[in-house]
Amino acid sequence: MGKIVVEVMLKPEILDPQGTAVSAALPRLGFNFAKSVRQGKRFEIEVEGEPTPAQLAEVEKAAEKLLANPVIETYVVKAEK
Amino acid sequence: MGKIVVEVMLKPEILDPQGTAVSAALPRLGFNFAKSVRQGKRFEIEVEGEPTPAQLAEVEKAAEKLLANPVIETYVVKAEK
Amino acid sequence: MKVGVVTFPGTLDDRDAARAVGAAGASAISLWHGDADLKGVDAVVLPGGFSYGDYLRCGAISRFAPVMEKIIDAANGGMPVLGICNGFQVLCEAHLLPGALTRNHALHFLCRDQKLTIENTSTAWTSSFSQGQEIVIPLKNGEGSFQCDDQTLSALESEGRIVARYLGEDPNGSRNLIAGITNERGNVVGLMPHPEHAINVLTGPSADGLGFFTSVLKAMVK
Amino acid sequence: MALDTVASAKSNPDISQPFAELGLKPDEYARIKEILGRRPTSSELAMYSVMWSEHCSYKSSKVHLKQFGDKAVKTDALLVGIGENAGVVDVGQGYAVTFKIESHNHPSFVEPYQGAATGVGGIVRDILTMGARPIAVMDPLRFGPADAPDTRRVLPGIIAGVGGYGNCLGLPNIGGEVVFDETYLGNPLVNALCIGVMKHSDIKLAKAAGAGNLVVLYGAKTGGDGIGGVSVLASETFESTGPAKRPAVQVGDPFVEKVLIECSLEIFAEDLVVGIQDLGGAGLSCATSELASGGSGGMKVELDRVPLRDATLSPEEILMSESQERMCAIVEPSKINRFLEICKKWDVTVTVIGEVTDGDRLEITWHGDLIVDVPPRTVAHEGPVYNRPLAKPDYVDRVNAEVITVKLPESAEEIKAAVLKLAAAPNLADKSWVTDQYDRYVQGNTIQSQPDDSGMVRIDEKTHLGVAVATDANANWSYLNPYEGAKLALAEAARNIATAGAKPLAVTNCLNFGSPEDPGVMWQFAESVRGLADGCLEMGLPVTGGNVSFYNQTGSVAILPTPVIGVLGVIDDVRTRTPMSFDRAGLELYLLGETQNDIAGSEWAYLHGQRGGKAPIADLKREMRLIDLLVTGNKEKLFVAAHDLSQGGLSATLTEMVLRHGIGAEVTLENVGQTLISESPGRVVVAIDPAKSNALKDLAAKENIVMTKIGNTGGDSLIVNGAKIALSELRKAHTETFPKLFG
Ligand SMILES: Nc1ncnc2c1ncn2[C@@H]1O[C@H](COP(=O)(O)OP(=O)(O)O)[C@@H](O)[C@H]1O
Ligand SMILES: [Mg+2]
Repeated sequence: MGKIVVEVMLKPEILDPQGTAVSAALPRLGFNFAKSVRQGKRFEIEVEGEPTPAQLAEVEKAAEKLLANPVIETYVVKAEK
Repeated sequence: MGKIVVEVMLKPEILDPQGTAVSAALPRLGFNFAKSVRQGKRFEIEVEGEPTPAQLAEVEKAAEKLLANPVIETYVVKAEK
Repeated sequence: MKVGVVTFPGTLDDRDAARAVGAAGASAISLWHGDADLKGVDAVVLPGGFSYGDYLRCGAISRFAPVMEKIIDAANGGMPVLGICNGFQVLCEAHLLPGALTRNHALHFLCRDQKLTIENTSTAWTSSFSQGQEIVIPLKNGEGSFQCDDQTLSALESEGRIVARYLGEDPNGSRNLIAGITNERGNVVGLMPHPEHAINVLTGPSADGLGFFTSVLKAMVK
Repeated sequence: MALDTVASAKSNPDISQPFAELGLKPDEYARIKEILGRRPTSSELAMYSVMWSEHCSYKSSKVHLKQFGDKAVKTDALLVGIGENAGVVDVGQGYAVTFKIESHNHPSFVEPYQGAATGVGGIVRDILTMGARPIAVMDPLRFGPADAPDTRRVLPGIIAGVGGYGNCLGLPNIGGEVVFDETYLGNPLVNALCIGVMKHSDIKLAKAAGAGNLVVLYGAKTGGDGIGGVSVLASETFESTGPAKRPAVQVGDPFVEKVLIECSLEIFAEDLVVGIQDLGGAGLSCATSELASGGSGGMKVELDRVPLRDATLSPEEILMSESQERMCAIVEPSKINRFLEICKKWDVTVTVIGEVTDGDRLEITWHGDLIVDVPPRTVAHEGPVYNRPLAKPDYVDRVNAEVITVKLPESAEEIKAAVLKLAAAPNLADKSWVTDQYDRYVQGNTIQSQPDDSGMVRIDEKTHLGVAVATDANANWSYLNPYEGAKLALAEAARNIATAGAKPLAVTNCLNFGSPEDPGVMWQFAESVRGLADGCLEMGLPVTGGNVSFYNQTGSVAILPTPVIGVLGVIDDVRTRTPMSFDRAGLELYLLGETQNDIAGSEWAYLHGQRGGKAPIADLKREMRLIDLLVTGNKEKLFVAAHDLSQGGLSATLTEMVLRHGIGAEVTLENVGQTLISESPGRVVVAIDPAKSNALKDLAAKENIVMTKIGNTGGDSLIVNGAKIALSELRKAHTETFPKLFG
């Protein structure tokens, strides 16, 4: 069984309230490593067999149409392992 | 500037209504590639300079303490690029 | 009798909780998240809302507020603590209660008048009810689905730590229709529905919610 | 691009500037040059272009909206009138209430969730700006056909957005509308209303007075949100704007807004501001120019001090940014420390960006260079005014002449089928799928919300004083006759307040129309405004504010004229309100008001594909007598329940009443088809204890309102002239529609 991953992040110019909240919380807990944090979504899609290029192209389409909102988000599609 | 990524997913035994909803929506849009879908979170953390092992260890701690809830979630920390 | 009501940034139901405390005959003392000071209260309510916007996970950020350290200590010492909705989520994140609250199975925020049965009347917050009593109080949340592993679930069930269960159609996908649970000692209770919005029939679906607040008064007198 | 300063505008006067791309007409650009005596700098051009856009300047509507002032009744209840962020009315006991509706239509089509969410956020800040604590919201919405694929994209997102933002602010949602029509398919309407309450002495105004006072920006940091959104999104149809021109969507952060509300209320409570303005459309351009213009005119701002989310923003972009959750206050220097302290307590970003001067210019610098030097009134209040051509469109006489031929139910089977069909029609079906996503309990003061005729909140827990608000629009009638349509919507909203026993007090509105450049649309608009102004004069109600949304059209097809009218009323004791339904058997049901052959524009005609004929003519004198009857009857405790008749007529009203508490009714109607289906205005069904029937008769006679006994309550069915519909079957029809459509 194969896995395709879609990572969806807000475009850099779009406000990310969740990322901002996390970035503000980290130093309060004594973590000072972060210059900024952005929070996005990760979809793990299980497919039959090894992901094929055709499948990846389909996932790309699904990402554009359903998994991401291209008005405010960008996405990356990857075959995993 | 470097980037550390934390991927957080619900444990397999925990109900994932978002993933389930995506899985159900895909075939309605004519996409039939997915055997199952799980939805999780992706944090992109910007750090000063290339991520160091010490930094990664700190992020690991932050993931355990804040970014993920180990009761229901698992996480992976990665340096990006 | 002084009952503390905590305000985090983004807390919404603090005034309602204070009103309910007052209606039950105690005085409500407001506690600020940033002050590690319980002001000598006898019990604490963590009210509903969207503390820190519910960003990251509900309750995940509030759980680290200075006031929470004191509350965790006090709860471990036996002080009655009630977490309602977001407060329940905070208690789980703080590990005062087991499990976690996740996205409603239908993915929508759901606000409705909810029927419950009270299944444990020996906690600090439920002694005014009778075993098996059916009540109606508002349920309103987006992440109210109680989840935990099988082992925790069977412990909760066998130890009688399910405080309240949803009646009728499953509102959110909670395991075993759990609406509220307690810790082993019975002083800490987490409840997804909102008793503070049901203290009279003018502004709520019933006055059933008042029982939670009168219970704690009895517990403190003891 | 090099910084364009006032100095370079003088030394380099002839460069060509992109005024047309920014939505300015050549003569508007010429006027800016005339005002300044030179070409504008690029920052000045940015400011003028957003502030002179239709959305901000009301350039096409101003000449008509004037009537709300000219025709207004003089009333002491009006504490702040049109022109401020929101009007304020006196509701007694020292309380003042402010309420207003705004539209966020176009952004909600582009990004339904964020568009609707930021719509709620914007109107809440307007209310907060007046010095009030926001206490409730409402959301009148319009969508394309319920079963259209794009409605399935747009509606769930908009509902989730309204809920997501309002719930997180802790504002109970106490009402709204969900209406479907083809014309809204590419132009959904998202109108949002907010109500706020304060003591009289707490009212705040948008004015920058007192030289030396500080200009303070607080709230969220400024990013590239919705740059040009005001001028581009709100002022042009999508047809003329390709994707390249589509600006960044604004994303709201309700958590920041919630904190901003609490922080601001604490600041107000300590009386730390001289003037205050929210940042909405046109962002800092609007806030600085309006504050300066509202005061004596002089203000200096150091724009480089504005905290940024995106360090690469240019001064022009900072001036135009529509980042949400920001406020601008004028603070005396002696109070600034306390102001900063409160912001710190709430973890709110705050920056002093300038000061009030004793001059009459708004001067903005960027790292020391002067980039804006303008008379603020010319930006904020003296924009262009158009008296646009208007002409009655051809369709009006044509559709008015159509005769409605739709068959009305007669037999028992037909009656049953009609009641069920109406109960299940998307426009009339149970809206719980929507309202269950909204918190109606928070704050603990909600007395009425969906499915009541109006929303009602308690504003004083000790005295039980409360206010009720209803919004209404009947676009079908406005299409047939915009003048009467506006009056009828006003009457309906007022009636929806009165059924509960509250007395109507003030009016707000949101006027949603197509392109003002179309003379036919302009005529619809002018007629609607004239109708509303005349109606308010006749009913003695002041218009306290509102909003205009133009360019709601796809290609050459405009939306139905949709003037959404909000009416606010007062009730002295919320505990005595009349509920919308009965909870017991053995009561008598009366229909108050007369039923005429008003099938034109009705839901029944719409369901049968007919939208011609003539709209009813509003009889506001009679409406006022009916309102009197309802308010007096409530005081005298005559009613167990009272429910308004509107879309879907008596059929819809009875359906809603019997399903509310699961108590049936049996009614017998003369001329049953028409009585059940017609949508004649000015009607209400009341349920009373039989012992009160004489008192009701006397009251109705005194108010000269026709009253007809139609039946009794009880049983587990709705029985109409022998046609028996089990409540279970009726409930199924009524509640199934939305979950089936939207999941
Ligand atoms: N349809 C209308 N009826 C009455 N007043 C209106 C209408 N449209 C706009 N106004 C008033 O014009 C003023 C300016 O409106 P607007 O620019 O929308 O204010 P803001 O920017 O504060 O939302 C406000 O006082 C508003 O109430
Ligand atoms: Mg405003």
